[in-house]
Amino acid sequence: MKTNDVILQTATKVVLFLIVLFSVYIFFAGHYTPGGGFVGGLLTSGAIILLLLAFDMKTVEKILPVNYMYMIAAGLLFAIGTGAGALLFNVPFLTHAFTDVDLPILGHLSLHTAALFDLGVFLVVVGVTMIIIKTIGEDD
Amino acid sequence: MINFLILPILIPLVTGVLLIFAAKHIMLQRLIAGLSALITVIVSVLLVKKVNNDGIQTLNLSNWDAPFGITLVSDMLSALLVLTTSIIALACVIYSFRGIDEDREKFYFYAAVNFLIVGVNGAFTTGDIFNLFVFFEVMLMSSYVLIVIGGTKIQLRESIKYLLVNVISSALFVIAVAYLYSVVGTLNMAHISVRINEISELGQPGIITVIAVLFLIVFGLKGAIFPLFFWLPGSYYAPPAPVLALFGALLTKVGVYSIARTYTLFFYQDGGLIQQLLTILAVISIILGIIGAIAYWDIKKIVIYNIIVAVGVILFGISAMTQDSLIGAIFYLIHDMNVKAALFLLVGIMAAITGTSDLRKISGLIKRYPGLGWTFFLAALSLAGIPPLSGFVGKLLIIKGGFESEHYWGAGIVLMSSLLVLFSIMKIFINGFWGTSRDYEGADKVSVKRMMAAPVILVAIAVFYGVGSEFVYPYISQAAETLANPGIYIDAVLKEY
Amino acid sequence: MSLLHLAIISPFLLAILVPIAYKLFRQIHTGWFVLPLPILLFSYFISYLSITSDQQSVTKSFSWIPALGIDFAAKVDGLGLLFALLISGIGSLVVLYSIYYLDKNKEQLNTFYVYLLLFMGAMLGVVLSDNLIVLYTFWEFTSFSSFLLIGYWYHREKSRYGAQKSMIITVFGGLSMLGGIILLYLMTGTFSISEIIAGSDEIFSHSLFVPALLCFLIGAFTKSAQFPFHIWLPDAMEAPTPVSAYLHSATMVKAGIYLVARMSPVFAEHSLWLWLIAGFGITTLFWGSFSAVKQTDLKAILAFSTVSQLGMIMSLLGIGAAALHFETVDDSYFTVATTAAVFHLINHATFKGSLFMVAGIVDHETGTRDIRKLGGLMNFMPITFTLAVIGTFSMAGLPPFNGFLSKEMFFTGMVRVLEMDIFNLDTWGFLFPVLAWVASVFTFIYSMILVFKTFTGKFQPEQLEKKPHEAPIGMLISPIILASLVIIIGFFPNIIANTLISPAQAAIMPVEGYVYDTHIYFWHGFTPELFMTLGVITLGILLFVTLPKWRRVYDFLPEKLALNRFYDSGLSGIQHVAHKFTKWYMNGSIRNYLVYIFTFFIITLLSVLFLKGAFKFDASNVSAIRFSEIVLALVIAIGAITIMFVKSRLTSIILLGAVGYTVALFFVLFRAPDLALTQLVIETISVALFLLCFYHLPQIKDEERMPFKATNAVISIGVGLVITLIAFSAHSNKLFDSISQYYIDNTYEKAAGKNMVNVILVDFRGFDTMFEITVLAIAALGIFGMIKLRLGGGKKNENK
Amino acid sequence: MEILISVIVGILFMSATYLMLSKSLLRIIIGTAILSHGAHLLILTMGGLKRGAAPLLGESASSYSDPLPQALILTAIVIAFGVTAFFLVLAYRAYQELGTDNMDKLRGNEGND
Repeated sequence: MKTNDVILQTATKVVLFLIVLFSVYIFFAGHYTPGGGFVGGLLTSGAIILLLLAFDMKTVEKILPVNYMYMIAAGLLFAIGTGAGALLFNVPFLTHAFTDVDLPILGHLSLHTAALFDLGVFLVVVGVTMIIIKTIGEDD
Repeated sequence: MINFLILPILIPLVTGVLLIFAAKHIMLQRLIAGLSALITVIVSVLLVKKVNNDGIQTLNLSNWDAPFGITLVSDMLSALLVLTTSIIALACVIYSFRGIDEDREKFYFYAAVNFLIVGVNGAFTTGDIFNLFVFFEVMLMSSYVLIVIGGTKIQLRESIKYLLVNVISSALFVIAVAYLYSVVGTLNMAHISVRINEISELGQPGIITVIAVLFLIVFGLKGAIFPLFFWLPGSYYAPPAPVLALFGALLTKVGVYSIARTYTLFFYQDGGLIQQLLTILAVISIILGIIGAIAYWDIKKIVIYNIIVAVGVILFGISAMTQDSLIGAIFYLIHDMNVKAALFLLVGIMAAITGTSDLRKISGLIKRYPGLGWTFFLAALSLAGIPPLSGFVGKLLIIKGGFESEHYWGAGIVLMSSLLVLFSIMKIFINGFWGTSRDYEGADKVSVKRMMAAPVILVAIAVFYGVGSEFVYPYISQAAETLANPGIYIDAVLKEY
Repeated sequence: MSLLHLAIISPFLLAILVPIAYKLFRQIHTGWFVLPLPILLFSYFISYLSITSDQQSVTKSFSWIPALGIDFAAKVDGLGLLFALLISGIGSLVVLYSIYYLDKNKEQLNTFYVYLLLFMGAMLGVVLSDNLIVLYTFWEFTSFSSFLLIGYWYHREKSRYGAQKSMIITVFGGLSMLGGIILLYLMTGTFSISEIIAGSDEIFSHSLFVPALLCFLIGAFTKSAQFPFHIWLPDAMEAPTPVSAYLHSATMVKAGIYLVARMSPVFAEHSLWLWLIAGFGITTLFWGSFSAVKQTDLKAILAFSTVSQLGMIMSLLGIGAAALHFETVDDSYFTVATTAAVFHLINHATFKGSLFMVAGIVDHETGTRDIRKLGGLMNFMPITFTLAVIGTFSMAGLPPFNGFLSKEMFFTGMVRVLEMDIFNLDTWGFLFPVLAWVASVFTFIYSMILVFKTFTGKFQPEQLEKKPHEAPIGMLISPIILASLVIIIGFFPNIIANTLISPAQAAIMPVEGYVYDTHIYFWHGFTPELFMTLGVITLGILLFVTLPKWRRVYDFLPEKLALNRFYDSGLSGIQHVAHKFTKWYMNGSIRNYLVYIFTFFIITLLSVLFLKGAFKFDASNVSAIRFSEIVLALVIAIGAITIMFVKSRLTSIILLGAVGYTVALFFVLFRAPDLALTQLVIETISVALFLLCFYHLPQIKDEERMPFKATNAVISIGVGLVITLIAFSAHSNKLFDSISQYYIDNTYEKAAGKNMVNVILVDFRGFDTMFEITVLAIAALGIFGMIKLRLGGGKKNENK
Repeated sequence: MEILISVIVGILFMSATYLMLSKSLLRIIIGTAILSHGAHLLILTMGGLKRGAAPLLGESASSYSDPLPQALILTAIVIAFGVTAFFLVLAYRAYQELGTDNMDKLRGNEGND
């Protein structure tokens, strides 16, 4: 899927940036408005796929030198770890904690372990989607 | 530690993830997988002890009170099944060190095994009907991976069938949960029971019965009862021995467990219709299973069809619904998981030595492999329920319960099924181990002694389980008591409800 | 655990040590390590005689599974002890004999003695257990140890066949007996034989009584090779001869006799019991003796002889049971039959044991057991010949041997059947003495064949593999001891009358406060029995001499016994039919499987839906429909229906996408923004995947035939219908409020979120989510492995 | 509305069943995809449709639609996605290895005689 279309590539970069931005927003907003780890992760991988379509596999690998299998494992560890943290405090597994903090510059923030959990979800979703696309893509 | 009961799920889960990182290092993988399986066994033993001492263990995940969050429940039944699963997992992992090719090991074999155990232990432990679905999916997805890994022709072909049937059953599971949710508005299993109980004073509403039958179909597809078992013999034929052992020992039993759980917890007030249906299906499963078992001259097929027989026997015990028959069913369930795993591993060794699973091409193995032969002999007798080995007490109680509930024909068929089970399995012994010994190509490459470790452990357990029934009995009867009195389960989960 | 228990399990313990001894001392025949045990056991059991002679018993109990009422209760009474003595006594002789019979350099002695010890222990367990489950356990043990013994020369086809046959038939009987045990338990609430006997009056009229009785009889008949289950016994002769001597003279086959005797106090009140036992026994007696005459293999003659003799003992037990039925134990009118049964049991063990050993010696020294090749051996093996004469004459019922005495008593018992007035026995009862007499004639004939065809007549050295000579003395000791017993008991029967026979009788027919006193007379005067014996001898001699002339009678019968053929063809037929049948419905076609599954789905659900009156249609609780929704519904319906008929793969995938996107739009309409978002993205990726994977696949061909399509259509419509109908009913049956209100109330307060769906996903039901991503991760592992690992060796199919 | 959607779900199941009974692997997989669409719609319907605002707090609604079924569906969708992806790749590999996508030719009879 090699293509040298400069316009497409430039456009892709712009769109990619937008999508990633959007997906990050979606990811963080998830607790309050529609979104969350899934959608965020899917959108991000959508962006990477777009990158794949615009450039070739090698280029993308150069830009994003990620072992997606490890990414999946790391995501899972994140999610499990968030839950397993509860084991240390002898509260039920996956018990979340949250607190509101006021930071000087960022202002009012809600720190929530659920967000860490959702990050795990995000990583797994990106990793899985990429693994699927990549392995099939490489096989062709 | 209140989180104790989640450990048999969590340990394999973390192990599975770690094994992804260790994919390229086979020795490291074996080390991690073996150690973790061993730890899981120890933890499960402790869990059984804890349940025995302190009663049913529950864990409200994320600290939300039942029925709003997901609750894990370890009653004795679940704890025992978790223990059995862990032991079988350990045996299969040990066996795999020698019994599976390195290529498969590199491609996440151990990780998939661990995830499978996550799913199975989770299904045994969860107290939430939708969460049960999720664990089913974990288990199934791992089984898809295990059945197809290696990518040989037969594996690919049978995987398609296996996948298709299970996709359908999953979809049916989802709609069954949807219907149930529509009627009772909750997902926590204890809470469902309470609510169904509330409306069943004047008899269980028809819609609940319909949903019950739908659940029976869903779990029956997993548990391989008549007429939902067609997929099983072909699919189980495809994967290598340790995978087959895991499947044969665990997967169908999860279906059986789910039937036992839901039918004793939710759907017990139906006034006989479903029970009758269950009895009939169980008996037909036994008959067709036996017919299949005596039909073939293929060692794998013979044992595979015996899975269906066992499922029928256990379900018959559950459907008879007397205290004896429930105890017997649980006795038999655990026995069968253990001894099926042993048999599949032994059959795997036979196939590894001879390079075939066609009994007509095998003979005289006992001359060179007496240990294998006698281990097999014991396992075969266990399977047929010959006292004092492990199958006996369970079968005795099931038959007793069957007679008590006046299912004379059914109980008689269960009784006589032992004969044909014995015939089918001794056919392997008589023809495969006896007879003139032959030379097999490549037999020298097989390290039989090392592969024997796992089945020997399992058969030793079978012997102990039978001879030492007295030690096991209190646990099993405690497990059956929860089934017979759903109130115990409900009180444990919904403490203040 | 008492010494008695230790005695019972000592053979098992020794069995563990045997292989070690075999390995360590290869030069010493392993039998020498085994021999002391049965001798020790025999002397140990002798010490119990003082107790049982007073017709008392000892019980020692040991908890095994008390939770289920299963205790290892060992009870020694007259009956049990008699058998225990036979088992250990004959056991000692057999082991001694085997030491000379089996070559230590050629045979696998370790396995042989392990099997033999297992068998010995199992038999002791059977006869000394007072708990039915324990008895059953040992019972099955005897089945399997004899299976192993019969299959000892496992490379022989016939050994395997015989082993399998005996296993199938005896295990069948064992299971049936287990059924009977469970039925008895349901009636009495105990597995203890003593307790059951004590309470047997109360269960007599129970509806399960007769089924239990039948179950026990099947167990006993199979084990004791009663017609028509006797077919396994001749094939069991494939075992080494010491084994045959052991199993078929004194032990295995007598377990069935033991069972009948043991359970008589429970069941004998019912006339069915005595009628069936006596009837089957006499039939077996006749058939066995009749068949024995035509055999040409020494061991085959002995095998059928055993069948016949067992039938005789069995029928005697049946008639003796009449004493219990009529409650006339004390007048010895019918009890004489029981006395005869016990007496003959002992006698049979002695003469049959020695005859098997004689046959073994002949086989061992000449290399054949075929009487057509044998003859004239008298001069070469005089001692063996003498032993054979003693054994066969006793078997034929000739004085002064012990067989004569019990045969006389047997006739007495048979004649007395005429006096019974149950089951039309007053009319048909005469058959018993007649059959008994005819069978005795045949018994006489085959006994004569056995001894005279082998030892007299023409010597044919060219037919023999070896040059015959007398057996070594070691091999002769055991049969000599047995033959001496034949004579001693023949002359002094009363040695055992009140030490062994009466105590056994007291156990078979216990009557409170009644003490049996047996006295055996040599001379009864000119009774009908005596004339019957004379008749047997006269006609027997006549027929034996003229045997070649009437032997053709047997040619009219099919070459192979019909029953045997029934077993063989039955077994292979079952397997054949099973194979055909299973292959027919398990044909590997997933479509067929799905048709079965869906049909079951439709039929059961529909019938339950209407049988239970569950169908309900309540439109009052539904929300309004807007126009846009109708449009969407139409789109999705048309999409779903069109896709069924589309042939192009691209169109199919596009239509699938259309359906998916419409679902997403529904989610929007139904206030599920998260779902809509997710569905949209996932649908996009899925469609991309579909396109990617199916780029290489061929076009869909329309190759389905019309009937197929019709079935498919019917089933699909059925499935859709069922789903919809249940949906109506479930929706119309909303019986409770959902627990969801809790989430609505607490999402912000307790979980600090505003998007309820997301909060449920990561918090309330975060556990689900954790495993849902696990599923995804596993899928990724699988996909990766599937593409990268190809053990099948298949290459990419580039050109298709 | 629930009635209409129930009918739609029925149609989806019908179509899915029909497709799964056909011989072409592609159609079968499409069938399973439609099957899960049907199941997901059914969950939503069974939770009750349109009883209030979207389950997002802060829209000052008096009532909200049931959030629980939505969460369940989300889980189910993701799982179904994983399964479908797996199935697709399996079909792709099976076609490569076995050279056909016709289920009739994929019966197999190992150990069947």
